[in-house]
Formats: sequence, structure tokens, C-alpha cells
Amino acid sequence: MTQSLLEVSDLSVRFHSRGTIVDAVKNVSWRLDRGETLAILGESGSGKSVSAAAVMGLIDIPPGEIVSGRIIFGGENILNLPLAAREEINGKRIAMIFQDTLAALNPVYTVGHQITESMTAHGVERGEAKRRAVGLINRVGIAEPERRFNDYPHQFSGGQRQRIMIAAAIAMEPDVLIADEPTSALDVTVQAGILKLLKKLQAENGMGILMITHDIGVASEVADKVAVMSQGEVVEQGDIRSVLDAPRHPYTQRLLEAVPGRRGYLQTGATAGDLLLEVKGLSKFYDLTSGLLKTATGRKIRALDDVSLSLSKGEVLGIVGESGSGKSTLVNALLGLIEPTAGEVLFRGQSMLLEDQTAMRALRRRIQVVFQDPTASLNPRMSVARIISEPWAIHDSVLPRGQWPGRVAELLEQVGLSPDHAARYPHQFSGGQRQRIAIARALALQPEVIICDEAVSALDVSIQAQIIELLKDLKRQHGLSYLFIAHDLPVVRDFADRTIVMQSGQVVESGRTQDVFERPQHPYTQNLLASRPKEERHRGRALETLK
Amino acid sequence: MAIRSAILSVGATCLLLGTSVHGAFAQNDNHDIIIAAPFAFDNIDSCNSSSEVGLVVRENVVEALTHLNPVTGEPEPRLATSWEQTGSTTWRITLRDGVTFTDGEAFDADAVARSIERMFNPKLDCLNRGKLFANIRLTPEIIDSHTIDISTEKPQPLMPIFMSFLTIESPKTDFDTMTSAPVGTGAYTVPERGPADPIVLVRQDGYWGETPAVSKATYLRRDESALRAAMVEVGEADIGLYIAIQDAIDPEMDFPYLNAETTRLRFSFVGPFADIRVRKAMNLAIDRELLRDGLFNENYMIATQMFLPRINGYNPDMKPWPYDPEQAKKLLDEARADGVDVDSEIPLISRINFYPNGQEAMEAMIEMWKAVGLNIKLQPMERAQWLKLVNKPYAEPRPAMLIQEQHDNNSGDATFTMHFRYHSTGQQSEFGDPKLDELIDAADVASGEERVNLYQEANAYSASEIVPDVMMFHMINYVRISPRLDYHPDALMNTMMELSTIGFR
Amino acid sequence: MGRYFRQRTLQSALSLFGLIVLVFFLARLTGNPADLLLPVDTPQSVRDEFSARHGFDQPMIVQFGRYLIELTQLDMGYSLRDGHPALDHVLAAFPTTLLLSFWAMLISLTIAIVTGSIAAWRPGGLFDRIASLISLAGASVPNFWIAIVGVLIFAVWYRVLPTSGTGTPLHWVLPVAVLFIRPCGVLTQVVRSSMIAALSAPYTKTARARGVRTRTVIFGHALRNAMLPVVTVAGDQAAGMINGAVIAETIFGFPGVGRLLIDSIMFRDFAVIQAAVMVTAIAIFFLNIGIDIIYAILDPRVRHG
Amino acid sequence: MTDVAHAGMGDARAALSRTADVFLMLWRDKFAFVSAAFLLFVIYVAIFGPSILPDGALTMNLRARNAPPFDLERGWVYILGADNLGRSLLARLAVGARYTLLIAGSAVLIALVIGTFFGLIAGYRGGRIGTIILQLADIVMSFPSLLLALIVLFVLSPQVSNVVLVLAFSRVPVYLRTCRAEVLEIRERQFVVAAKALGASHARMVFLHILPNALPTLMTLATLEFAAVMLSESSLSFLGLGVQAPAVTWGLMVSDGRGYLATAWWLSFWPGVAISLTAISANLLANWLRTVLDPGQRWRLEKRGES
Repeated sequence: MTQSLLEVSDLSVRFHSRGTIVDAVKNVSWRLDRGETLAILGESGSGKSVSAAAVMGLIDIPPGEIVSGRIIFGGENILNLPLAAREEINGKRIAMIFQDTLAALNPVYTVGHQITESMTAHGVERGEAKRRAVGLINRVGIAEPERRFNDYPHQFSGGQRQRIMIAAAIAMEPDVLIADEPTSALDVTVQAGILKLLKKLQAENGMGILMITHDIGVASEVADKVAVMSQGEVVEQGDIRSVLDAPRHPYTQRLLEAVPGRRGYLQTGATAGDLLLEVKGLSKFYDLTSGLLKTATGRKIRALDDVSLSLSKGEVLGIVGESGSGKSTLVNALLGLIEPTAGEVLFRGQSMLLEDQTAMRALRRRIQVVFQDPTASLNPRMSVARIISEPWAIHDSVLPRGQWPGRVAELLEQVGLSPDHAARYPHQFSGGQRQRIAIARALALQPEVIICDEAVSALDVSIQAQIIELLKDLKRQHGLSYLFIAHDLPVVRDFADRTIVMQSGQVVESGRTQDVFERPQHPYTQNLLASRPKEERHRGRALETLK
Repeated sequence: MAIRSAILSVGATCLLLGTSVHGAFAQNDNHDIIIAAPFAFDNIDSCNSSSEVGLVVRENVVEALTHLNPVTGEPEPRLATSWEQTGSTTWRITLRDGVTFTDGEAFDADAVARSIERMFNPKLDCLNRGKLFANIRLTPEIIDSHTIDISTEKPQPLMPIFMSFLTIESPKTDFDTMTSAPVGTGAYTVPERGPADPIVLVRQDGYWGETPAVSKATYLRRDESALRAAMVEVGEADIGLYIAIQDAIDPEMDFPYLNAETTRLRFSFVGPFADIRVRKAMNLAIDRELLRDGLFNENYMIATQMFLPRINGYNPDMKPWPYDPEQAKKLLDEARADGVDVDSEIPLISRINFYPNGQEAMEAMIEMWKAVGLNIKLQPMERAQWLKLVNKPYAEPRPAMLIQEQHDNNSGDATFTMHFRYHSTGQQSEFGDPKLDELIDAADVASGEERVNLYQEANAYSASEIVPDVMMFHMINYVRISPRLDYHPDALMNTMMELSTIGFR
Repeated sequence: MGRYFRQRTLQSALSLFGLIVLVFFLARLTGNPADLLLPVDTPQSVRDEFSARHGFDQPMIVQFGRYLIELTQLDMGYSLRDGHPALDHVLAAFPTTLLLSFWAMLISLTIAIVTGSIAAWRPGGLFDRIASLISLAGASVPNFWIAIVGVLIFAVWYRVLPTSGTGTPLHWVLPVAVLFIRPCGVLTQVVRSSMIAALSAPYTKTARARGVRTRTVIFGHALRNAMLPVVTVAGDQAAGMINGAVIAETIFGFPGVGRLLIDSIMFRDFAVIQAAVMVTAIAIFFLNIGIDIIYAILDPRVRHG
Repeated sequence: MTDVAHAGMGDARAALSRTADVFLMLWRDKFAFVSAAFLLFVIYVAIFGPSILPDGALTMNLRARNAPPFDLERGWVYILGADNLGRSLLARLAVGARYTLLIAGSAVLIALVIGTFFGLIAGYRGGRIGTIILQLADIVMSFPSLLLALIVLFVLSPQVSNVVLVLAFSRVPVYLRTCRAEVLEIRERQFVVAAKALGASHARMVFLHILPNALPTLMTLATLEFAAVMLSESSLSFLGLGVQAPAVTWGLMVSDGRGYLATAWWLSFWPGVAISLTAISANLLANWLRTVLDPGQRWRLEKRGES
């Protein structure tokens, strides 16, 4: 067996916190060769980042403890190297990029400084380093490198920041680049660009890339090999195609099963229902103001620009858009949280933008919402029972107080939780369970429409699939309609009857989900779909041709 | 000393750091002195010389026409060499010849007349006018360059005493504004200074009298008594004024003097205090000796009347109230039997930070009254609030209360005290007794032996027949004096401190 | 920056005006200065005369109007105690307080940054615990008590420092010590906690991953970020110095604004109270501007925000 | 991530275990534990202390003036010595504890309530009202507290309640600003938006959703402020603007005793120690509270077996 570029064998790491021991990874082994990309795939809490942190020497000891294992790089076990030698390797021979680009770049230094520092830290003379930094900024695809050299991280977009971080990482032409979820926080189109860049750089200097990700699409896009992790252990590893096409371990199978966008389109027949919600020409403009005195500058931001849509009973309408597309503004307008500049919102033909508060409240009851982040959308200081019964406390004519406990229990059962859970607090639940609580709360007023505002985007795929299943069940039982807002194309593809695509506050495309996905008319939609990792595209088409 | 040993190590470290610090503030061998006082001496204009400002300027910078003898209280010549009453309301004064102001102006009758008129200038807030001459308008009339007549509306037998407050400033002094650098005939001048700088007196040549030993005096303001005491102890100051009893622990350096202040509690003649038996009982219930020895010390004199023995009109035959709680209880029982309400709570209005140990004394007296069954409650007040209760016109209805008071009569005559406090028209009087009014009125216009006798009679009558107050003590102040000085405080220390009396060992 | 400055000035001017109104009227609730400046035995007629001379007999609103008119001519009135312009008093006293606060803040910050950073390196470690306890203990003793005990020990028993007064640098040791102890304790805690946060922040991790030397990571990356909250708290502490200055200046006989303020308050020397409050408020306004500028230098996000 | 850890536990038992958790977390931080114990002791003394003292400990006894400490001749009550009226310092400390805690406690409470109230309005309503409230807070902040103390002393009277008023008033802006900052952050959280989408009234949003989440920070602040207020109170006493006899606080005792530092140090030493220890305890407890209430730090104190 030839020597690998980087090899981790039998690595076990645990963390101590007063009296508690957490085994973060157990006997993890993997290897990475020159010019090769290894993806470590896992859901949250699987320990997928720990071995990379061990490679970089980023595990704080204590509370961390490396129980066993070796990390062989350049023929040496780098775990045994002194600090100075480790610093010599970090950034020069092994570099790393991170997920949260805003937090990972020091906000008080210019990007130029930070890229330069990666070189000066390894002995490159300052003037030389600066010159090279400008070249690097150019190389990662940012225009006007000389000018941008002196800009600060917050002056860049998320994608640009990731490019900057890559520039700093490849400055010393490292042998290994570790990328920890580099694209998870980015829009699809931006993600595609970053992945392309990484591949281009790899082709240029032949470095090995370790890609840590939860996204099977991303893994399949860039990786040659994959290691699937669950609960601190590598459950399966091998060539990417063989693992994805013929998973052997049950966990991998379940994971792949849960991945959305693999099930084909819904056979829509529900469009015949009554027209529930109708949005006509909805617009929301913000005046650009400046300073403390809020003087108008005359310019306007068109957050929502003449948006029209409709939702019928029993229907799921997917709304797809990247950040800044106006989908959040739309949700806020529908929920009555902001006042639109123009346009109408009708519920069963009645306007929802009336002055009459009492009438409005009665109308609003028919539309409920489930938000993206279940941790944030539940008041941490309220028990589950209080959270779910809060709608009744607000709309006091709905249910007499005596019946609340019984109804809470019913709702908890409906969303797949136990009635016992009523007395507990949100932090005692997992993310998926919290989202179920949020759904139970949405159901409390027996609405006709539920707006799912990125309701599954923050969840791991397996949990995501469970929640989608739940939503489907509830739709069947209660004849609900969903306004399903997502940036994630596969989920919409699976779940929505119809889909509209938004860009810069406008609806650029709308139609049957299948039509939108298969025959996109608008160039933006086409670009969006083309940006999806090829695995998804491949899957989608394969399924389609099957039919 | 426990703290001391505990901090030894810290101190040792600091000793290492401050090797030759001593040189930096060691005392000079010259005759400059530093005086630490708790006063800001905001406005040292000579027409304020009857207040604590007198400690600085009086006789040092601006001299008065007469000077009171610290022992006898008798007026002696200063800028006036002789005086005589030429009419019932007129005094003729002969001025010292050959005296010049430190700015070169000649001292003559014009300067005296101008000083008097300036004091009465309504544009100036002269404390001397407010304190002494509010009801006595002096009218100067120049006879010749060194003779002047001063006349009043009513006969004024005390003119020679008043003259000791007539400090004469240079005619160049602005007539309509106060000055922070007064110029007089004294041995010292006040150099101009910034608002935040301390006052410095510098000796000048050519003083008409004997040249004093002190060449320069700096007056520093330090609010804490402990600090003033410490300053003299370590040699940063030569004189520390107003040293608290607890800091006056070194008999070699700390000297007591009667500061002319007398303390008492005044009754409002309302409710239970309208009954003389209650007033008497309250006096009988106080163990003044215990109070004195416990809180103050043996230098404090138990007072029988509101001024010191050296003041005209002091009655030496009056005896302090005995401590007789049984008698007090008896009197109270009698009053109670007659329907006087002696059981409800009565406030004692004290003034915050009035005099050292004042509040402790109030607390102690309340305990003593509690022992005879009285319910007195301490109610401390800030100065301005307290003043509202002290001076007429009183707010109606006036409640039953005791008011903590302190009075200084350092003029030499009883009138300043008697009229104000005990006459029915007095600004701080709580009662009106025709006989007492008559005695005081007669004494006010009398002179000589007759005046003294009338005041003595008034005092005795008031103390035995009216009992308007609970007399406490003639108060003591301590002054800490550096061993290098040859100096002893005198009875006038409260209002002036003549640098010429300070010598060096 | 110019625009920002204008708006800040406008806002502060409004606050300042409110403050002046409040001080003007509330101070006059505390009684007539005639009662306090004149001897206790002064007859009522003289008191009335005094009030009339200084305009205290007029309706409050008239007095206020006159004050405002004079203020537009930068005339803040005269001290009742010595007839000098009130502003002169305050301006003469101000440098002392400024210098006192400056040294106290400088020493507090230096000690706090060093101690707090070392404590943050190993939170819960021995140094951390001892430093926390000492900084807390120092900040929990009444400052006048420290002042008097300090005089007793260093000036009277060991005679290494002067008791009071100004002059040599040694005179400043005790007053500055009295002033710096409390802010130092607070700042140490702030430095410590923000350093702990900065040392575990992602950007620190990134820097380590780039192979940046540990020393540069701590002092270049972590400390500079950790300074942001410290600057804010230090600003608040500096603005609060005036309260400590009252004690220190009163005890040590420092002719500063703190003592001037308490004196004027005690004597109801309204013009001086008003001038002192106004000058202090303006100083605090400039302090806040300075803090904002430092903040903007330290944090580019503020600069561009 | 905490998964459902203790399934099937009843309400009462859950509450009990929460109390036990708190106790355990306190026990883990020895400094905080000792501080809490000390504070409880002080509170106990404040409530019951004066009644367990033997008769006469508080009456003056001029013959025992400034009696030195550690002298058992006069009985255990005089173990810490006597003051300048011959009253037992131990007894005075006990009585002082009552006033001190009462003053600091109520001042903190009043400032907390008022500051929180206006902070809620300023943060929740924002806009012009918010700006005005902030502006007012600025004014209060720069209003000299000594002048305020004097005004209160003069217009009202130097009662304990009025000292509380002074101390509370000048500390209101601290809570106001903190509360406002918290509200600004919390009101953007999704659960608040969720409640708004449900049609919740303003009162419900503020008192059920925002306030409970801002309280931990405010409570930590209040604990810190308790120490600060105690020290401010003693400063007021020093300047003669604080509590007046016959009421007594530790601050007043330190202030009154300061003249005797060279001759009878115990007069101001013991109350000084009492203030310092209480202030340190409050600070340590606040540090502990901060750790407990910070989800990122809480693990340091959490009990075995939970992750």
C-alpha cells in the first residue's frame, strides 16, 4: 500500500465537561490522496467535523482529549508534534475553510491583511505576500482585487467571503484543503460557483480536498470518495458512486431514502378545490433612508413588486427563491406583520387588509404559520402546553379553558408526540420534535392554510423527510392547504403541486411543479435548476425517464 | 494595632519605592507656615470679616478700629487710638497717625468713612452688615483727617465693641463689587490668585506696628479633621484648625480653646412644652456630666446661659440643672395628671453635621429622656430645612419640638444674644414674657454696671421662671499646632487668628 | 462623519437642555441661598434684600428666562459665594478632575487588560480565581474608607506619601488609587469575559488554522475584538468618574469639579451648580464622541454601517 | 442536543428536580455556594438578628465608649467592641443589616421595575417614544446624584424611604438601557413574530414573550447593582446626604466611625467588612447567575450524565 497524503487511523476523541464525558468520535479512520476529494458525510451531531479539527490541532485540550489514534501526514504522526511544528503545518501544508464566513473571518481586519497574514506567518516577506494576495483574490474570481484588498469582510457577500477564505487557504499552495461545510449557508447558484472554484483549484495544483458536508448533493458533486458518519463512527466508506448507488449500511440506506427530490412529482388532482387565498398585485416598497433623522433619499427598495398568486383548498403551492428574492416579505405581508404598499390579499374572497381588527382576527385564524427555526420560534420560557394553547388564549372564543389540556394532548398525538410532553420546555426536545410542536401550535386554531416558511430547511434530511410526511398526513386528514416556501429545490419538487419562482421581489415563473422543473421558461429558473448538484439533476431525470 | 500589623508587608513594599520621598515635602527652615482649615474661604472681602473669613484677613490684612482683649473682652486701640461718646448717639474717634495702606494710600478719616459706607452698600452681600449692623445704621462724619464722628439712630453704648468689627480697606477697593484680594493696613498682603488656588498671605515691609515673625501663610482647605491632624503630625502643615476631639490625642500638639459657641436645645412653646413642668423635667432628666465626660471631655463647660463668662451680662451665680430623674418623673406625672400630653412622640430637630459629636449627644439625651418616660424622636435635617424652623416667621401651626442650636457670641456684649432669643420680638424667640421683655429693653439702652446687672437679672429670670431651653455646653475646639511654632490659641480664635502672635521656637 | 457629528451634537444639545431645565428648577426647590450664605442670626429684612439683589424673589420662570438669555451670551452667571463668574470656577477646577480621571482610567485599563487577558487564557484556573477575587474585593470597599485608611498607612505611619494636596506626582498617588479601584474591578471582569468569548470565536480558530502564531492570535486577533465591549464599558466608567471624584477631591483637598459641585450644592450656589453640570455634561459628550471614534477605528463594521 | 431525557416525570417531580439542579449547580461553584450561604446568613440576621440580641445591647452606655473588640468581659455581644456611645457593634451591625439590605434591596427593586418598564416601552415601541425615553435616561444619567440626594433630603425628609428613592432613581437608566437592548434583540426572535402572527395583543407579547426572556439578564444585573447601590449608599452617608440617625446602615457606621480610624479602628472596620463581604458575595453570585443563564457556559456547572 502506497503512503497516503493524509491518513487518520483509529482516532477517538472525547470531551469532558464537569463530570460528563462525550465521545465525539470513536475509532475513526480515513485516508486522503493527492488530487483526490474525500467527503465526510453526516448529519448534525455525527462528529463529522471532529477528525478535521484534530488534524488542524483545533481541539482544545482540555476539555477535549484525544484518546487514541494517529494522524499521519508527511510520514509523521502529527499528533505528536510540538506546537511550533504544528503551526508550521497549519496554513502552509494543510489549510482549512469554514462554514460561517462572517464569523470565521476576523471582522476588524481587511481581507487583504488576513490573506497576507497566512503567508507572512510562514515566512513570506510582507511585500511579496501582499503582491501575491492580490493575485490570489483575482484567482478566486473577485473583480478589482486591488481595490477589494483593503475592504473588510462585512463588505463582501457570503459567496465572496467564502472565496476570500479559499484565497487565504490556498495562499501557501497547501497539500490538503479541508472544507468544513463550505457552502451550507449559501444560495444554490452561489454554491455551484464555489464548488466549481474548488475543483478548478484542485485541478491546478493537485491538492487533496477533505469536504465535510451534510449535503449528499454537494458530496456527489465534488467527491471521489465518501465516508458516511453517524454518532461518532464511520459507518460506511468507499467510492462515491458505489456508496450512493448501492449503500450497504442501513444508516446510509435510510439517509439516501430520506433525501428529497427522489420521489417524482405529486400527481396533482386537488386543484379543483375552492379558491382559498388570492394575492393580487401585492407590492412593498421601502424608502431608502439614511441617518438618525431618517431623511428619505428618494430611492426605493422594491422588496415585493406586483406579486400575484392563488392557493386552492387542498393544494400545496411551492414558492422558491434565493435570499433577497422577497419571499420573506411575502410571508410577512400575508401574516399581516407588514403593511403592503399596494395590492390585495383575499381569503375566500374577503380582503385581509381591513382596518376592522375584530374581523381581521377572525380571518387571520384561518391562516397559520410554521417558521424555519424551531428553536427560535418557540418561547424557551413557556411549557409545551402553554405554547400550544396560546392561540386559544389569544382567540378566546375558540375553546373553553377547561378543554385545553385534552386538546393539547390530542394535538401532540397528531404531530407524533406523546401527551406527556405537555409539561416540558422546548429545550428538552430535539430539533425535529420542536418543529412538531410548532406544527401542533399552528393546528390549534384549525386553520385552512398553513404557511410553511422554510419549515424544513434547518433540519437534517432524515428529520426533514419525517416532517414532510407529517405535513402530508395532516393535509390528508384536515384538508389543509400549504404555502410552502423554500430555497431548497428538491423539497419543493417532492411536495408542491404548483411552484412559483421569485427573484428580486417579482414572480418570474409559475406553473405546475413538473412544468417548472422540466421546462423552465425564465433564464433565472433555468440557471437555478442548472446550479443544482448533478446528482440531483441526474436523479430527477432518471426518475422522470422511468415514468 | 491589628490593621497596622496586617498591612506591614504592603507598607514595606512601599517603603522600598519611596526611598527619598521625605525631601519632597519636608518642612522648610524659613518662616513660612501652612494652615489647614475646613473652610473654603470663598469670599475674603473685608466686609465679611465677622465670619470665618476673619481667620484669614482680620488684623492680618485689614485692621479694625479697635481690638478686643482676648482675656477681658475689653476693646483696645488699634487703628483708633482713642474714642469717646460725644452725644447720646454720637461717638468721636481719633485715628492713628502715620499709617498707610499696603497699596500706598494713606489711612485717614476718608478711608474710614468710605469703608463704613461700602459696608452699607446694598449692592454688596456684606456679612458684617447682615450679622451686626442690620438694625444699626452707622453714619460717619469726617471731622478732620484723623478724627471722625460715628452716629447712630438710637443710643449705642457698645460702639467700641462694634468698632472691633469695622475693618478698614484701602480707598482703592472697588465700591460696588466684592474683592478676592483685599488691601488693608495690616502686615500682610493677599496676592491675586486663580479661583482654585489656595489663599496665601505675604508679609510686607513698612507695617506701622511690630514686624511679625511669620513671613508667609498659606491657608489650605481640608475637609476631614483626621487629615488636618495628620498634616500637622507629618509636618505638611503647621496649624490644623478645628481638630475633632477624637483626633486631638496628643497634648503636646493639640490645644483646646473655648470657641465661644454655646449649645442648647430650644423648646417650641407648644403642646406639652407649653407646660413649664415638662420643660423643667426635661432639664432635670439630663445627666450633663455624664454627657460631657462620655462624649466630650472635661474642657467643655456645662453652660447655664447662652454666652461665655467674658461677655458683659454673664451671670456667674447661676447653677447648672442638677441630674434628678426622680424629680423629673414627678413633674411629668403632675403634668400628666393635669391633662398635659407627655406621652406622645415629640421630634427633636437636629442639624446634620452640626458640631462634632452633636448627633451622638442628641442620641444620648434621647436615651436619658426615655429613662424618665419621654418619647423623643430624632429628626435630622439639612441646614436649609433646619433654618426654616429656626427663624421667624414661623410656619403655622408650629408643632411641639426641640431644636438643636448652637450660638456664638464673640462680640463681648449680651445684647447680641438676649434680644434675639429671649425678647418677644426676637427673631428666634418662642415666647413672650412681659417682664423679661422689660428687662432686656432696659438693658439694651443702659451702659456700664447697670447694663451688666440688668442682663444678669434677665438671664437668671429666664432660666428659672421660663426655662426656654435645655442648656448644654460651652464648646471647645482643638487646634493642632506644630512644635516648631510658639503659639497658643486665645479666646478669639473662632473669628480671627493674628499671625503676629505666632512665633517660632 | 460630519453628518454623524451634527446629529450627535443635536441630540446631545437636546439632552443638555433638558438637563439644564431639570437642574435649574429642581435645585431651586432646595431652599433659598440667602438662608445658607447669611449667618443664622441674620434678620429677615437682610435676607429679603439679599434675595432681591440676586433676583431670587422673582417668579421662577422669569429667573429661568433671564438665565437662558445670559446663556446665549455664554454668561453662566456669578458665584454667590465670591462673585466670580461661575464658568471661571468650573474651568479652573476642570483640569484637575480631568487629569485625575485620566490617570485613574489609564491605570484601570492597563491593569484590567493585562489581568483580564491572562485570566481568560485559562478560565477557572488559579490565576483567574485569584484575580477575580482581588478585583471584586477592591471594588467592594467604600472608597472614602480606602482613602482615609490609605492616608493613615502611607502618609502617617510610613510617611512615604503626602497626606493630601496637589503638587508633586506623589500627591496624585492616593487620589488616583481611590478612583481607579472600582473601575479596574469592573473592567477586569469585562476584559476577562470578552476575551474568553474572543478566544473561542470562529475567527480565532481560522487564524490558528492558517498557522498564525499563538501570540499573534491572542494579541492581534482576539484582543482587538475583545476590546470592543471594553471600550464601551470604559466609556461608561469614565463618565461615572465624577461621583468618585467628589469623594477623592473632598478628602484630599483637590480643587476639582467634584468638590466644587458638592460645595455649590451645599451652599445652593445655583450658577456654579448649573455651570458645573453643564461643563461636565459637555465633557461627557466629547468623551462619548471619542468612544465612538475609537470604536469606529477598532471596528470597521461601525465605520461603514 | 438534549433529547427527551427524563421521560414520564410528573410536574411536581420536575419542579423538585429543577430546584435540586439549581442547588447542584450552586454546589459546583464553591465561591458561589459560599456567597449564597453568606447572603442567606445576612438576610437571616437582618430579619431575626435584632430580636435574638440580649436586652440592652443597643442602649447606649457611655462608660463602655469605644470598648475594644475581642474582649469578653462585657459578654459575647461586645465581641466586636462598642461604638462611641458604648453600644455593642455586633448588635449595631445586626440592626444595620436590616436597614442596609432593606435600602439596597428596595432601591434595586424599584429601579429594576421602573427601568424595565420604560425599557420595555422604549424597546418595544421604538420610534419617537423610544427616542424620548432614551433621551430622558441620558438626562437622568448625567443629573448629579448628589444634587438629587440633596433635593430629596430637603424637599422630603431624610427618611429611609427617601434615600431609597435617590438611589433607585439614579440607577433607573442602567436597567432601562439594558432592558431596551434586550427587547430590541428579543422582539426580532421568531417566537415573538409567531405570537404576533397569531394576533397576540401587545400586552401578551411584552409580558409573556419578551419580558420573561429579558429577565435573566436583568436579574444578573440587579444582583451586581445590589453591591453597587450598597456602596453608593455609604458614599451618600459620607457626604452627610444619606440615611440619618436613629436609622443606621453599615455605610453610615463606616462613615461615622471614620473619625476614629486612628484611635478606635473597629468602629468603621467591622461595618466596612460587612459591606465588602456582602458586595463580594453579590458579585460572585451574579457571576454564577451569568454562567447558569448563558446556555454556552452553563455546561461548566451542569450535573453528571447530562449532555
